[in-house]
Amino acid sequence: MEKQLLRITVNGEYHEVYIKPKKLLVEIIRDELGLTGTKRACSTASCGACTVLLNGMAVKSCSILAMQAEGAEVTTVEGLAEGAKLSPIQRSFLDQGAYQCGFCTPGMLISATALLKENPNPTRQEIKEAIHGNICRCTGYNSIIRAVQGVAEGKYREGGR
Amino acid sequence: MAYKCPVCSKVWPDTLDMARHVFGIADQAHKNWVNSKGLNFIELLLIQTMEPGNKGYKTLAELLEKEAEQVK
Amino acid sequence: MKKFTVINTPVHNIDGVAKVTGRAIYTFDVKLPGMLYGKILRSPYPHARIKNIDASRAEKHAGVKGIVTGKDTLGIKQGIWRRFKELCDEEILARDKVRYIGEPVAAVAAVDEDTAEEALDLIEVEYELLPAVFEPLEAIKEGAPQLHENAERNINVTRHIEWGDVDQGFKDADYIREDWFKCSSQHHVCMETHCAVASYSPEGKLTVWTSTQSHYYIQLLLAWVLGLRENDVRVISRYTGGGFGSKFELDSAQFCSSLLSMKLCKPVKIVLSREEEFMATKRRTPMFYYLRTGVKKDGTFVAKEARAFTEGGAYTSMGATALYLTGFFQAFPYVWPSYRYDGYRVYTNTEPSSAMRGFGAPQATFCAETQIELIAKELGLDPIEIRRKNSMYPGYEVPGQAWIQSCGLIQCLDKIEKWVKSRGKLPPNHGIGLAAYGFMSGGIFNWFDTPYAFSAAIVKINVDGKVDLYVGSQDMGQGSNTTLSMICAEELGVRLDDIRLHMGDTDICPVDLGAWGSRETLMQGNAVKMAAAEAKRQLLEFATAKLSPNIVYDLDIKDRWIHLIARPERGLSYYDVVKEAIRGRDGQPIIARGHYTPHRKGMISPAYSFGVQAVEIAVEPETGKITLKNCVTAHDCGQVINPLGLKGQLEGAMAMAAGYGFTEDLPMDEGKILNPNLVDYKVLRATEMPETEVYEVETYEPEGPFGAKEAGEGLTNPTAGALSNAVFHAVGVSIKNLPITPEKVLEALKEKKKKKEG
Amino acid sequence: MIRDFAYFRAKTKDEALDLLDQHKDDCKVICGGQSLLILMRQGLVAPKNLIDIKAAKELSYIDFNKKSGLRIGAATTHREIEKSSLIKEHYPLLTEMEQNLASIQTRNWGSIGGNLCHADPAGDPGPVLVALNASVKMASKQRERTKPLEEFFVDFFETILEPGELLVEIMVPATPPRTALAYEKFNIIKNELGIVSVAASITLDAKGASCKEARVVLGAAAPKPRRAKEAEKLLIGQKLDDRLLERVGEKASEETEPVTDIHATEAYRRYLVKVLAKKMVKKAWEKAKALV
Repeated sequence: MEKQLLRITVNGEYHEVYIKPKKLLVEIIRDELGLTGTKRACSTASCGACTVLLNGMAVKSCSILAMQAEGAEVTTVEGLAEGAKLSPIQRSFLDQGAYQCGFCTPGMLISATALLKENPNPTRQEIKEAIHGNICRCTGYNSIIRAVQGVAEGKYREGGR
Repeated sequence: MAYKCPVCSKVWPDTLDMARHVFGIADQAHKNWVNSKGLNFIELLLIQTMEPGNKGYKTLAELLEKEAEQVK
Repeated sequence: MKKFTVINTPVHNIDGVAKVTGRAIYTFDVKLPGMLYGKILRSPYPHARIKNIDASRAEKHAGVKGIVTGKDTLGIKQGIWRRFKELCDEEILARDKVRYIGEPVAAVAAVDEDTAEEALDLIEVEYELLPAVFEPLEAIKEGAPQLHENAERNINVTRHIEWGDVDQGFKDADYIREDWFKCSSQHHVCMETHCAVASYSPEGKLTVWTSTQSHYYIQLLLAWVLGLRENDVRVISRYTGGGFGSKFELDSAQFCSSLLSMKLCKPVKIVLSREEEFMATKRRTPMFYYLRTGVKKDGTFVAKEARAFTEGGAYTSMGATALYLTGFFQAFPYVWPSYRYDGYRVYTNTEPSSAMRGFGAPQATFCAETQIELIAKELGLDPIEIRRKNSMYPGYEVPGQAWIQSCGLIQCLDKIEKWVKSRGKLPPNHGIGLAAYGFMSGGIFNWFDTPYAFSAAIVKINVDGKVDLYVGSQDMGQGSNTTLSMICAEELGVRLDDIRLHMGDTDICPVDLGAWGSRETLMQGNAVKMAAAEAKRQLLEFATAKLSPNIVYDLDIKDRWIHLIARPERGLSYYDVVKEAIRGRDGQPIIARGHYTPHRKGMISPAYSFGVQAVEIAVEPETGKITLKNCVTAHDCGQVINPLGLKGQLEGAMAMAAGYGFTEDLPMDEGKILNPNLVDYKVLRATEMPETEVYEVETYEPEGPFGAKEAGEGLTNPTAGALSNAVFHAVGVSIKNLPITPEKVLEALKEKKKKKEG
Repeated sequence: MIRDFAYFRAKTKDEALDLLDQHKDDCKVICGGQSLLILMRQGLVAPKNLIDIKAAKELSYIDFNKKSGLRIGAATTHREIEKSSLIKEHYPLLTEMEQNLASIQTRNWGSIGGNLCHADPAGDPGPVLVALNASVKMASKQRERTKPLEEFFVDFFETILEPGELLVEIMVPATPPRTALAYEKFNIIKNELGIVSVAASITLDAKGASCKEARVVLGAAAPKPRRAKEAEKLLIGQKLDDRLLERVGEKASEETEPVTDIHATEAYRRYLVKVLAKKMVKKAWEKAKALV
């Protein structure tokens, strides 16, 4: 099966890659572009570890053909911080201990980022529903919910770490 | 007064403890010894759980009482 | 000066920034030049003899680089219970016989994963099917298919624990109750599936990156089964994407990638799929429990007889340990004047059952606490009162088993009682159930037969005052890296950011048995504290010489200030002393070692955590559906080291344990797991999480570093029991068969209705 | 593992129909692919050709007018439907249904058309849209046809779509006066597929006293979303009371063909259908009453 051209912008970097059309978006992000922050933990679109922003929307990159992201703008966990300056949600995750093994964290951060962009003041229930698609086996979610609330409360509005 | 395991010579304060050791180790050597004395190792274990009153262990302890060498 | 300058202050984990920026490199992310990808062919049958394996077609498949089968192994039967040869029964790559669906029979290395997977379909395995058996109570019957030659009636391990005069105890009892319970299985569901990258070099050195809870165990087991010298095997595990008890035994990814790499002298990566993870790793041990309990009218416990038949699956794994611990914790956390336990682990043609967070104790606690609630009801006693009346206490000795030094159970009961009262009268079909529990702080047993200390640590102070801390423990997310760094900083009198921790590499780290059985805080923590204390002693020698204090003055270091304890203002900068000390030692950095192995602490563990959990639920009577409302835990883990980490551990344990209680299960048909994916296997999601609250009850554990002991694993023990008790109080039915599904609740409600009417 | 396939990106509806026509003997259409890619990964589906209509913007729209009702392009995402103020105003049940469908990630990329074509009897849109009396427009290079959604489903994961045919639009008539609907699924984990689900639509007579029209649609209780027609008959001309609800529930549960699986036994599913049918009919009825 001959490869086809994919043009995609990831974390602000434009790429042109030739890929087999059966390749999933997550495979291109991890294997072709070497951005291993984005994880995979199931093959049934259940766990959300592969969540990335696609044109600003949270999607599961294991359930999208890379070819469907032609011309799209993708943001992965590596794209959240500006250099050494962590984004508010990243800092809040640290302060709340909203991660343990850290394997679901990249996907969680992306889901939380998408939520806060759309709804800067979510209720506890809205936060729960926003991360419903992301499984975390370590934390029991409540610290993650507190982390999102922390950002919503404006704790991190100005200044970096 | 203590007892020496007839199979591996490990010393135990009493024969019920030694019975625990024999069932616990449950290797071929210990199994064979019990069976060679006319008891059925597995049956003893199953009796222990199927019937109340610690039967399996008591029976084995009685055997050991007879067979095991006493040491100071 | 306040008591502690570092510990007992919440800090985020030292590897937190790497984790929230996606920079943490897990084994799953490792990519080496020229790396090949492996896939494993697994048995589709629960019990079969392998007559022949023909891989010739697969070998010819374009892109395939190599294939291994049982023939390529030394055929060593391995296991963690190395002291007991007959309990080392798993070859990993089966040579003659497969004993469960998913058992590996061959492995392929190819240029990419898809090619390797295609090749699997081309390998022809000729099986002779054998009769199989799946239930422990079937497997011990006369004439049942036998899995292992030396295991008559498929009895794998037995355990007997006894103290006091049980038979007399029952004679003295006013009330005796008998119940059967069925504890289901559960899967760890680590987010990072088992995976390994093995790289064998022509010099005969094998390096294995892997996701593990114990690089030391994996190093030894690999060396053993591959016929290599221990220290020619290097195991590296910097980040581990969850463990929960599933990652300290040798697994098929580690073994097969190593075999393939040794055959091809190329790096080989194997990542188990989620389906393989479910079908062919390990799982929580399912148990059938019989409990016979005798109490006095006033609720005083007098006698307990417990029998457990555990579904062992095809191999021993760590299931033998679970069998022992479930028997011990069946009597926890209470004073039983007499107790008898008989545990039988039975081989079945199913996925081996083994260690999982709680290690047999959640099963025991579910049964025990559910029964205690029923007894309290029968005798018209208050559920908290009956627990308080029989609670363990500091200084209590579990006859012949354990010595309880610190125990805050009573305080925990008081706090929970307050909370329950504060809830007032609940709406209809709501209920609060509680369960008391305890857990160990690392196992004393050495069935693995290591000649090393259980834990060891090295501290090295560099000229700039930066401290290199070398530990053998494994951080799989529980936060031990941070806890240990804090212990080191506190003891040495420096700050957390003065510590640079090195872990997860057998080439540079001292030996520790690994992160299981809640070992790290107490055991590795003691080793770290000892090393830090020794380094501090060396520093103080110089400081004393320099300060030349009056002989009655003792020195100490706190927050980088070396001073006279009685006159804190008189002192020296830690940095200056370090510089001069090193210069004074002919330029050698200060190096100190520490180690810990428990001695004279009984049979189980040097220390025990305690706690009580209350779970509030709502039951939908017309469907039987359960909704979690609140979960409150009072917890005694001795001195808290990192409050932030502790809270996360407790909340996480609760979520996992609640899943065990009412959503998670591994139904099987003829040994085939029917839900090997995250669609059909239901882990709790954020939407199901109730509000959680944690009350810390601080005690001082003399055996623990700064008085600390276990936290985080023990909390998987109470939730299932608390849930079943909550259902009991909400709608008046007691479910003795996990998980507590809506259908079971509904059935029980119908039964109850029938009884009322008829 | 996903087998190789030839990939074609259709930018317009006509391009899509041309491609479908060329490859009708062995092709699959992908839009959101949230279900399809899982089947392809499991090797259950392995098309030689894959036609991607995600980029065909003209297949993604929501419009409404009071007379003809609602038209939704097949490629419209669940999230777009969930967030549409038009739909929230005129078909609040659709909004509610979408809010409880899978995860946000899935709703962001998955399409309503894809969901219907996947024809999972446990899917949420099926029962709700049948209760709303929706119909679907299918097009091929040769012709265009419209069918009631009820008839679109054939069996487990099977529809009446013919080779070369594409689902292009979902049409929902304007809701008749004094009509209200309700939908609920039973599950353990929120937003996951229902163990069973029931949608009900109740139209009251002018006086708002008795039931003029009724639709009771069962999900995950048969090989396809099924109307409990006998239960519906029981409602016509009747006034609301507990005995009626009881009989409707009974009937509905008789009209199911549930299966036993690891999530529930057949008996429990039947029972749940009864519980939910009673609940939904009552809920819809009371909502309708409030409109009078």
